[in-house]
Amino acid sequence: MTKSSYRVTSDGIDTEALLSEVGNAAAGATTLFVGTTRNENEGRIVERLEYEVYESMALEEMRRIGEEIARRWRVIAVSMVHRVGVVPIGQASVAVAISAAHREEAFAACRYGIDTLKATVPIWKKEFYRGGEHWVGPCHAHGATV
Amino acid sequence: MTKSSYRVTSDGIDTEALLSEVGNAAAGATTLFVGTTRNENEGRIVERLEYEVYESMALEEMRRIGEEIARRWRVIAVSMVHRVGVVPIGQASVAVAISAAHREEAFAACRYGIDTLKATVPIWKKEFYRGGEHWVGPCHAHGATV
Amino acid sequence: MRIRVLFFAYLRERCGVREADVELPEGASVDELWSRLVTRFPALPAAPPRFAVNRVYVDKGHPLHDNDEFALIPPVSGGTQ
Amino acid sequence: MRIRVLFFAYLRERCGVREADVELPEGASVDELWSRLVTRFPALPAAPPRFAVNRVYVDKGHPLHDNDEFALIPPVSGGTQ
Repeated sequence: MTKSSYRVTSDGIDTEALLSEVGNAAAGATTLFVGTTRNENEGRIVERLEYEVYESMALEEMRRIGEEIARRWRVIAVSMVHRVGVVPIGQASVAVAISAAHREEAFAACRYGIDTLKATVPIWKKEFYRGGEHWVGPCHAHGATV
Repeated sequence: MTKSSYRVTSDGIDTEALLSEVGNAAAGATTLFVGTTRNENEGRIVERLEYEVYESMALEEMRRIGEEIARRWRVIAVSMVHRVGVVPIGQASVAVAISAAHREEAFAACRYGIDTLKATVPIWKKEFYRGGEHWVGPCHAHGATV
Repeated sequence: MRIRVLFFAYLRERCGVREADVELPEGASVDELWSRLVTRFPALPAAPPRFAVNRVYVDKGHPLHDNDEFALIPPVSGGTQ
Repeated sequence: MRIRVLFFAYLRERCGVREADVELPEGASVDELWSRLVTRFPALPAAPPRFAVNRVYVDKGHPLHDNDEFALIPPVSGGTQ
Protein backbone atom coordinates (compact mmCIF):
# COMPACT_ATOMS: atom_id res chain seq x y z
CA MET A 1 0.00 0.00 0.00
CA THR A 2 1.68 3.20 -1.17
CA LYS A 3 0.75 6.56 0.30
CA SER A 4 0.52 9.24 -2.36
CA SER A 5 -0.14 12.91 -2.97
CA TYR A 6 -0.44 14.76 -6.28
CA ARG A 7 -0.88 18.51 -6.51
CA VAL A 8 -0.92 21.42 -8.92
CA THR A 9 -0.50 24.75 -7.19
CA SER A 10 -0.04 28.40 -8.02
CA ASP A 11 1.81 28.93 -4.73
CA GLY A 12 5.45 28.30 -3.93
CA ILE A 13 6.46 24.67 -3.43
CA ASP A 14 7.09 23.74 0.21
CA THR A 15 9.76 21.05 0.00
CA GLU A 16 9.80 20.59 3.76
CA ALA A 17 6.10 19.73 3.74
CA LEU A 18 6.71 17.33 0.86
CA LEU A 19 9.47 15.57 2.80
CA SER A 20 7.40 15.21 5.92
CA GLU A 21 4.49 13.95 3.82
CA VAL A 22 6.56 10.96 2.66
CA GLY A 23 8.12 10.44 6.10
CA ASN A 24 7.46 7.07 7.74
CA ALA A 25 9.11 5.01 10.44
CA ALA A 26 9.77 2.19 7.96
CA ALA A 27 11.42 4.52 5.44
CA GLY A 28 15.18 4.32 5.50
CA ALA A 29 15.65 6.32 2.32
CA THR A 30 14.02 9.47 1.02
CA THR A 31 14.82 11.10 -2.29
CA LEU A 32 13.68 14.51 -3.43
CA PHE A 33 14.01 16.06 -6.85
CA VAL A 34 13.37 19.78 -7.24
CA GLY A 35 13.24 21.44 -10.64
CA THR A 36 14.00 25.13 -10.46
CA THR A 37 13.44 27.84 -13.04
CA ARG A 38 16.75 28.95 -14.48
CA ASN A 39 17.86 32.38 -15.56
CA GLU A 40 19.22 31.08 -18.84
CA ASN A 41 18.07 28.65 -21.53
CA GLU A 42 19.92 27.97 -24.74
CA GLY A 43 21.84 31.19 -24.41
CA ARG A 44 18.80 33.40 -23.78
CA ILE A 45 18.43 35.33 -20.53
CA VAL A 46 15.04 34.30 -19.19
CA GLU A 47 13.23 37.09 -17.37
CA ARG A 48 10.00 35.36 -16.46
CA LEU A 49 8.39 31.93 -16.72
CA GLU A 50 4.78 30.98 -16.89
CA TYR A 51 3.30 27.50 -16.75
CA GLU A 52 -0.05 26.52 -18.21
CA VAL A 53 -1.76 23.32 -17.08
CA TYR A 54 -4.56 21.01 -18.17
CA GLU A 55 -5.24 20.51 -14.52
CA SER A 56 -7.71 17.63 -14.39
CA MET A 57 -5.59 15.53 -16.74
CA ALA A 58 -2.32 16.59 -15.06
CA LEU A 59 -3.55 15.25 -11.73
CA GLU A 60 -4.79 12.01 -13.29
CA GLU A 61 -1.51 11.58 -15.14
CA MET A 62 0.50 12.12 -11.95
CA ARG A 63 -1.64 9.50 -10.25
CA ARG A 64 -0.96 7.06 -13.11
CA ILE A 65 2.77 7.70 -12.72
CA GLY A 66 2.50 7.10 -8.98
CA GLU A 67 0.64 3.85 -9.55
CA GLU A 68 3.26 2.70 -12.03
CA ILE A 69 5.98 3.54 -9.51
CA ALA A 70 4.18 1.48 -6.87
CA ARG A 71 3.99 -1.43 -9.31
CA ARG A 72 7.66 -1.28 -10.25
CA TRP A 73 9.38 -0.50 -6.95
CA ARG A 74 8.80 -1.16 -3.28
CA VAL A 75 8.16 2.42 -2.25
CA ILE A 76 6.42 3.65 0.87
CA ALA A 77 5.17 7.05 -0.30
CA VAL A 78 5.11 9.20 -3.43
CA SER A 79 4.44 12.94 -3.57
CA MET A 80 4.45 15.10 -6.67
CA VAL A 81 3.69 18.77 -7.01
CA HIS A 82 3.89 21.14 -9.95
CA ARG A 83 3.63 24.89 -9.68
CA VAL A 84 1.75 26.73 -12.42
CA GLY A 85 1.22 30.35 -13.40
CA VAL A 86 4.11 32.76 -13.07
CA VAL A 87 7.14 31.22 -11.38
CA PRO A 88 9.91 33.65 -10.46
CA ILE A 89 13.42 32.78 -11.59
CA GLY A 90 15.25 30.64 -9.04
CA GLN A 91 12.10 29.20 -7.51
CA ALA A 92 10.96 25.59 -7.63
CA SER A 93 8.50 24.68 -10.39
CA VAL A 94 8.26 20.95 -9.76
CA ALA A 95 9.15 18.48 -7.05
CA VAL A 96 8.98 14.71 -6.63
CA ALA A 97 9.57 13.03 -3.26
CA ILE A 98 9.83 9.30 -2.65
CA SER A 99 10.36 7.28 0.47
CA ALA A 100 11.35 3.63 0.51
CA ALA A 101 13.01 1.15 2.80
CA HIS A 102 16.19 1.30 0.74
CA ARG A 103 17.96 3.88 -1.39
CA GLU A 104 18.12 1.82 -4.58
CA GLU A 105 14.33 1.98 -4.93
CA ALA A 106 14.11 5.57 -3.69
CA PHE A 107 16.51 6.79 -6.40
CA ALA A 108 15.06 4.71 -9.22
CA ALA A 109 11.48 5.71 -8.41
CA CYS A 110 12.31 9.41 -8.09
CA ARG A 111 14.18 9.43 -11.38
CA TYR A 112 11.36 7.60 -13.14
CA GLY A 113 8.84 9.94 -11.55
CA ILE A 114 10.38 13.19 -12.75
CA ASP A 115 11.33 11.80 -16.18
CA THR A 116 7.83 10.52 -16.80
CA LEU A 117 6.18 13.60 -15.34
CA LYS A 118 8.13 15.79 -17.72
CA ALA A 119 7.29 13.57 -20.69
CA THR A 120 3.59 13.05 -20.11
CA VAL A 121 1.97 15.45 -17.63
CA PRO A 122 0.15 18.17 -19.63
CA ILE A 123 1.93 21.26 -18.37
CA TRP A 124 3.52 23.80 -20.69
CA LYS A 125 6.21 26.33 -19.98
CA LYS A 126 6.46 29.70 -21.63
CA GLU A 127 9.69 31.61 -21.34
CA PHE A 128 9.73 35.35 -21.55
CA TYR A 129 13.10 36.81 -22.40
CA ARG A 130 14.44 40.03 -23.69
CA GLY A 131 12.86 40.53 -27.09
CA GLY A 132 10.61 37.53 -27.16
CA GLU A 133 8.62 34.71 -25.70
CA HIS A 134 8.69 31.03 -26.41
CA TRP A 135 6.70 27.93 -25.56
CA VAL A 136 9.24 25.36 -24.44
CA GLY A 137 8.90 21.80 -25.68
CA PRO A 138 10.83 18.95 -27.18
CA CYS A 139 9.94 20.33 -30.61
CA HIS A 140 11.32 23.83 -30.67
CA ALA A 141 9.89 24.49 -34.11
CA HIS A 142 6.62 24.88 -32.23
CA GLY A 143 7.88 27.91 -30.36
CA ALA A 144 6.73 31.33 -31.46
CA THR A 145 9.10 34.24 -31.25
CA VAL A 146 7.55 37.69 -31.23
CA MET B 1 34.02 25.97 -9.44
CA THR B 2 31.81 23.89 -7.20
CA LYS B 3 30.40 25.25 -3.95
CA SER B 4 30.57 22.72 -1.16
CA SER B 5 29.75 22.11 2.47
CA TYR B 6 30.60 19.10 4.66
CA ARG B 7 29.42 18.72 8.22
CA VAL B 8 29.21 16.31 11.10
CA THR B 9 26.67 17.34 13.70
CA SER B 10 25.07 16.03 16.87
CA ASP B 11 21.95 18.09 16.15
CA GLY B 12 19.01 17.27 13.89
CA ILE B 13 19.60 17.62 10.15
CA ASP B 14 17.93 20.68 8.63
CA THR B 15 17.10 19.58 5.09
CA GLU B 16 15.61 22.97 4.22
CA ALA B 17 18.90 24.66 5.07
CA LEU B 18 20.75 22.05 3.00
CA LEU B 19 18.50 22.73 0.00
CA SER B 20 18.92 26.49 0.22
CA GLU B 21 22.68 26.02 0.61
CA VAL B 22 22.87 24.35 -2.82
CA GLY B 23 20.39 26.80 -4.37
CA ASN B 24 21.69 28.86 -7.27
CA ALA B 25 20.12 30.77 -10.15
CA ALA B 26 21.91 28.55 -12.66
CA ALA B 27 20.68 25.34 -11.01
CA GLY B 28 17.77 23.77 -12.82
CA ALA B 29 17.91 20.52 -10.88
CA THR B 30 18.39 19.76 -7.22
CA THR B 31 18.49 16.27 -5.73
CA LEU B 32 18.38 15.44 -2.06
CA PHE B 33 18.92 12.10 -0.40
CA VAL B 34 17.97 11.65 3.22
CA GLY B 35 18.82 8.51 5.16
CA THR B 36 16.54 7.98 8.12
CA THR B 37 16.94 5.66 11.06
CA ARG B 38 14.47 2.80 10.80
CA ASN B 39 12.58 1.00 13.51
CA GLU B 40 13.55 -2.38 12.14
CA ASN B 41 16.69 -4.05 10.78
CA GLU B 42 16.93 -7.69 9.75
CA GLY B 43 13.87 -8.53 11.76
CA ARG B 44 15.02 -6.86 14.97
CA ILE B 45 13.05 -4.00 16.48
CA VAL B 46 15.56 -1.20 16.88
CA GLU B 47 14.96 0.96 19.94
CA ARG B 48 17.86 3.38 19.68
CA LEU B 49 20.72 4.18 17.35
CA GLU B 50 24.05 5.71 18.08
CA TYR B 51 26.66 6.85 15.59
CA GLU B 52 30.36 7.14 16.35
CA VAL B 53 32.61 9.22 14.12
CA TYR B 54 36.30 9.72 13.42
CA GLU B 55 35.47 13.31 12.83
CA SER B 56 38.59 14.82 11.30
CA MET B 57 38.90 11.99 8.79
CA ALA B 58 35.13 11.93 8.10
CA LEU B 59 35.20 15.58 7.06
CA GLU B 60 38.29 15.05 4.89
CA GLU B 61 36.72 12.00 3.30
CA MET B 62 33.50 13.89 2.53
CA ARG B 63 35.58 16.62 0.94
CA ARG B 64 37.38 14.03 -1.21
CA ILE B 65 34.01 12.64 -2.31
CA GLY B 66 32.82 16.16 -3.18
CA GLU B 67 35.97 16.78 -5.19
CA GLU B 68 35.51 13.53 -7.09
CA ILE B 69 31.89 14.49 -7.81
CA ALA B 70 33.05 17.85 -9.16
CA ARG B 71 35.57 16.06 -11.40
CA ARG B 72 33.02 13.60 -12.75
CA TRP B 73 29.87 15.69 -13.19
CA ARG B 74 29.04 19.29 -13.94
CA VAL B 75 27.52 20.13 -10.58
CA ILE B 76 26.98 23.55 -9.09
CA ALA B 77 26.98 22.74 -5.39
CA VAL B 78 27.45 19.75 -3.07
CA SER B 79 26.39 19.55 0.58
CA MET B 80 26.78 16.57 2.87
CA VAL B 81 25.92 16.22 6.50
CA HIS B 82 26.00 13.28 8.89
CA ARG B 83 24.43 13.26 12.30
CA VAL B 84 26.32 11.47 15.10
CA GLY B 85 25.59 10.48 18.67
CA VAL B 86 22.11 9.25 19.54
CA VAL B 87 19.67 9.57 16.64
CA PRO B 88 16.02 8.92 17.51
CA ILE B 89 14.14 6.45 15.33
CA GLY B 90 12.53 8.14 12.34
CA GLN B 91 14.96 11.03 12.24
CA ALA B 92 17.48 11.78 9.52
CA SER B 93 21.00 10.49 10.09
CA VAL B 94 22.58 11.54 6.79
CA ALA B 95 21.77 13.82 3.88
CA VAL B 96 23.38 14.63 0.54
CA ALA B 97 22.19 17.54 -1.61
CA ILE B 98 23.36 18.33 -5.12
CA SER B 99 22.47 21.11 -7.52
CA ALA B 100 23.28 21.06 -11.21
CA ALA B 101 22.06 22.63 -14.41
CA HIS B 102 20.39 19.36 -15.44
CA ARG B 103 18.81 16.45 -13.64
CA GLU B 104 20.98 13.74 -15.18
CA GLU B 105 24.03 15.08 -13.36
CA ALA B 106 22.09 15.91 -10.20
CA PHE B 107 20.84 12.32 -9.83
CA ALA B 108 24.14 10.66 -10.73
CA ALA B 109 26.15 12.85 -8.38
CA CYS B 110 23.73 12.41 -5.47
CA ARG B 111 23.70 8.64 -5.87
CA TYR B 112 27.48 8.49 -6.09
CA GLY B 113 27.72 10.79 -3.08
CA ILE B 114 25.61 8.73 -0.71
CA ASP B 115 26.98 5.38 -1.97
CA THR B 116 30.58 6.50 -1.52
CA LEU B 117 29.87 8.22 1.78
CA LYS B 118 28.41 5.01 3.15
CA ALA B 119 31.36 2.98 1.89
CA THR B 120 34.25 5.16 2.97
CA VAL B 121 33.38 7.85 5.52
CA PRO B 122 34.49 6.60 8.97
CA ILE B 123 31.19 6.63 10.83
CA TRP B 124 29.85 3.62 12.68
CA LYS B 125 26.32 2.80 13.67
CA LYS B 126 25.36 0.90 16.79
CA GLU B 127 21.86 -0.47 17.04
CA PHE B 128 20.29 -1.06 20.41
CA TYR B 129 17.38 -3.45 20.34
CA ARG B 130 15.49 -5.50 22.82
CA GLY B 131 18.02 -7.85 24.33
CA GLY B 132 21.12 -6.63 22.62
CA GLU B 133 23.26 -4.17 20.81
CA HIS B 134 25.15 -4.49 17.57
CA TRP B 135 27.71 -2.54 15.55
CA VAL B 136 26.34 -2.41 12.03
CA GLY B 137 28.71 -3.01 9.17
CA PRO B 138 29.12 -4.93 5.94
CA CYS B 139 30.68 -7.71 8.01
CA HIS B 140 28.11 -8.71 10.57
CA ALA B 141 30.50 -11.19 12.19
CA HIS B 142 32.06 -8.10 13.76
CA GLY B 143 28.93 -7.28 15.71
CA ALA B 144 28.85 -8.09 19.39
CA THR B 145 25.65 -9.26 20.94
CA VAL B 146 25.35 -8.82 24.67
CA MET C 1 -22.61 13.54 -31.32
CA ARG C 2 -20.90 16.51 -29.72
CA ILE C 3 -17.25 16.58 -28.69
CA ARG C 4 -15.74 19.25 -26.48
CA VAL C 5 -12.27 20.22 -27.74
CA LEU C 6 -9.64 21.84 -25.53
CA PHE C 7 -6.68 23.90 -26.76
CA PHE C 8 -3.58 24.58 -24.70
CA ALA C 9 -0.38 26.60 -24.80
CA TYR C 10 0.86 27.52 -28.28
CA LEU C 11 -2.12 25.85 -29.99
CA ARG C 12 -4.49 27.92 -27.85
CA GLU C 13 -2.61 31.06 -28.81
CA ARG C 14 -2.39 30.22 -32.52
CA CYS C 15 -6.03 29.23 -32.81
CA GLY C 16 -7.23 31.98 -30.51
CA VAL C 17 -9.61 29.68 -28.58
CA ARG C 18 -9.51 27.75 -25.32
CA GLU C 19 -12.24 25.36 -26.32
CA ALA C 20 -14.69 24.56 -29.05
CA ASP C 21 -17.59 22.16 -29.58
CA VAL C 22 -17.53 19.97 -32.67
CA GLU C 23 -20.46 17.96 -34.06
CA LEU C 24 -19.44 14.62 -35.52
CA PRO C 25 -21.30 11.60 -36.86
CA GLU C 26 -21.66 8.69 -34.42
CA GLY C 27 -18.67 6.37 -34.44
CA ALA C 28 -16.17 8.94 -35.69
CA SER C 29 -12.56 8.49 -34.56
CA VAL C 30 -9.94 10.91 -33.30
CA ASP C 31 -8.45 11.00 -36.79
CA GLU C 32 -11.69 12.28 -38.30
CA LEU C 33 -12.04 14.90 -35.56
CA TRP C 34 -8.50 16.11 -36.28
CA SER C 35 -9.31 16.51 -40.01
CA ARG C 36 -12.38 18.50 -39.08
CA LEU C 37 -10.36 20.72 -36.74
CA VAL C 38 -7.63 21.40 -39.31
CA THR C 39 -10.30 22.70 -41.68
CA ARG C 40 -11.98 24.84 -39.04
CA PHE C 41 -8.73 26.17 -37.52
CA PRO C 42 -6.23 26.75 -40.34
CA ALA C 43 -3.64 27.90 -37.79
CA LEU C 44 -3.29 24.29 -36.60
CA PRO C 45 0.02 22.76 -37.69
CA ALA C 46 0.11 20.07 -40.37
CA ALA C 47 1.75 17.62 -37.98
CA PRO C 48 -0.78 16.61 -35.32
CA PRO C 49 0.07 17.00 -31.62
CA ARG C 50 -0.73 14.29 -29.09
CA PHE C 51 -4.39 13.67 -28.32
CA ALA C 52 -6.20 12.93 -25.07
CA VAL C 53 -9.76 11.74 -24.64
CA ASN C 54 -11.27 12.14 -21.19
CA ARG C 55 -7.84 12.95 -19.79
CA VAL C 56 -6.07 9.84 -21.16
CA TYR C 57 -3.63 9.80 -24.07
CA VAL C 58 -5.08 7.99 -27.10
CA ASP C 59 -3.94 7.28 -30.62
CA LYS C 60 -5.63 8.56 -33.74
CA GLY C 61 -7.76 5.43 -34.25
CA HIS C 62 -9.50 5.87 -30.89
CA PRO C 63 -13.32 5.93 -31.27
CA LEU C 64 -15.14 8.96 -29.88
CA HIS C 65 -18.40 9.09 -27.95
CA ASP C 66 -20.95 11.79 -27.30
CA ASN C 67 -19.75 14.36 -24.73
CA ASP C 68 -16.15 13.17 -24.82
CA GLU C 69 -13.60 15.73 -23.65
CA PHE C 70 -10.96 15.87 -26.37
CA ALA C 71 -7.67 17.72 -25.86
CA LEU C 72 -4.90 18.73 -28.21
CA ILE C 73 -1.71 18.22 -26.24
CA PRO C 74 1.28 20.16 -27.59
CA PRO C 75 4.74 18.96 -26.54
CA VAL C 76 4.78 19.15 -22.74
CA SER C 77 7.57 20.64 -20.71
CA GLY C 78 6.68 20.10 -17.10
CA GLY C 79 9.23 21.68 -14.88
CA THR C 80 12.77 22.43 -15.86
CA GLN C 81 15.76 20.29 -16.70
CA MET D 1 59.51 6.85 16.03
CA ARG D 2 56.19 7.19 17.81
CA ILE D 3 52.83 6.48 16.15
CA ARG D 4 49.51 7.49 17.63
CA VAL D 5 46.94 4.72 17.16
CA LEU D 6 43.16 5.36 17.20
CA PHE D 7 40.48 2.75 17.91
CA PHE D 8 36.84 3.14 16.92
CA ALA D 9 33.50 1.43 17.35
CA TYR D 10 33.64 -2.30 18.03
CA LEU D 11 37.47 -2.33 18.03
CA ARG D 12 37.49 0.42 20.65
CA GLU D 13 35.05 -1.59 22.77
CA ARG D 14 36.88 -4.91 22.35
CA CYS D 15 40.30 -3.47 23.08
CA GLY D 16 39.02 -1.14 25.77
CA VAL D 17 41.04 1.86 24.53
CA ARG D 18 40.39 4.92 22.39
CA GLU D 19 44.01 5.48 21.55
CA ALA D 20 47.51 4.22 22.23
CA ASP D 21 51.05 5.28 21.40
CA VAL D 22 53.32 2.72 19.77
CA GLU D 23 57.09 2.96 19.41
CA LEU D 24 58.42 1.56 16.14
CA PRO D 25 61.80 1.49 14.39
CA GLU D 26 62.27 4.13 11.67
CA GLY D 27 60.94 2.99 8.30
CA ALA D 28 58.41 0.52 9.67
CA SER D 29 55.29 -0.03 7.58
CA VAL D 30 51.60 -0.32 8.46
CA ASP D 31 51.95 -4.09 8.32
CA GLU D 32 54.60 -4.11 11.02
CA LEU D 33 52.51 -1.80 13.20
CA TRP D 34 49.51 -4.12 12.82
CA SER D 35 51.61 -7.11 13.97
CA ARG D 36 52.74 -5.12 16.98
CA LEU D 37 49.15 -4.17 17.81
CA VAL D 38 47.87 -7.73 17.54
CA THR D 39 50.43 -8.77 20.14
CA ARG D 40 49.62 -5.89 22.46
CA PHE D 41 45.83 -6.15 22.07
CA PRO D 42 44.88 -9.83 21.86
CA ALA D 43 41.22 -8.80 21.44
CA LEU D 44 41.99 -7.55 17.91
CA PRO D 45 40.57 -9.85 15.23
CA ALA D 46 42.84 -12.00 13.10
CA ALA D 47 41.56 -10.35 9.92
CA PRO D 48 42.81 -6.77 9.82
CA PRO D 49 40.37 -3.89 9.38
CA ARG D 50 41.08 -1.01 7.00
CA PHE D 51 43.87 1.36 7.95
CA ALA D 52 44.18 5.12 7.69
CA VAL D 53 47.30 7.21 8.13
CA ASN D 54 46.80 10.91 8.75
CA ARG D 55 43.13 10.56 7.80
CA VAL D 56 43.70 8.87 4.44
CA TYR D 57 43.09 5.16 3.69
CA VAL D 58 46.36 3.32 3.05
CA ASP D 59 47.32 -0.26 2.32
CA LYS D 60 49.49 -2.41 4.54
CA GLY D 61 52.72 -1.58 2.72
CA HIS D 62 52.41 2.13 3.49
CA PRO D 63 55.56 3.48 5.24
CA LEU D 64 55.04 5.23 8.57
CA HIS D 65 56.69 8.37 9.87
CA ASP D 66 57.22 9.84 13.32
CA ASN D 67 54.02 11.34 14.78
CA ASP D 68 51.75 9.76 12.19
CA GLU D 69 48.12 9.40 13.24
CA PHE D 70 47.18 5.81 12.54
CA ALA D 71 43.57 4.60 12.70
CA LEU D 72 42.01 1.17 12.68
CA ILE D 73 38.84 1.55 10.60
CA PRO D 74 36.23 -1.18 11.18
CA PRO D 75 33.58 -1.66 8.48
CA VAL D 76 31.81 1.70 8.19
CA SER D 77 28.07 2.16 8.08
CA GLY D 78 27.43 5.82 7.61
CA GLY D 79 23.73 6.50 7.60
CA THR D 80 21.06 3.98 6.84
CA GLN D 81 19.97 2.15 3.75
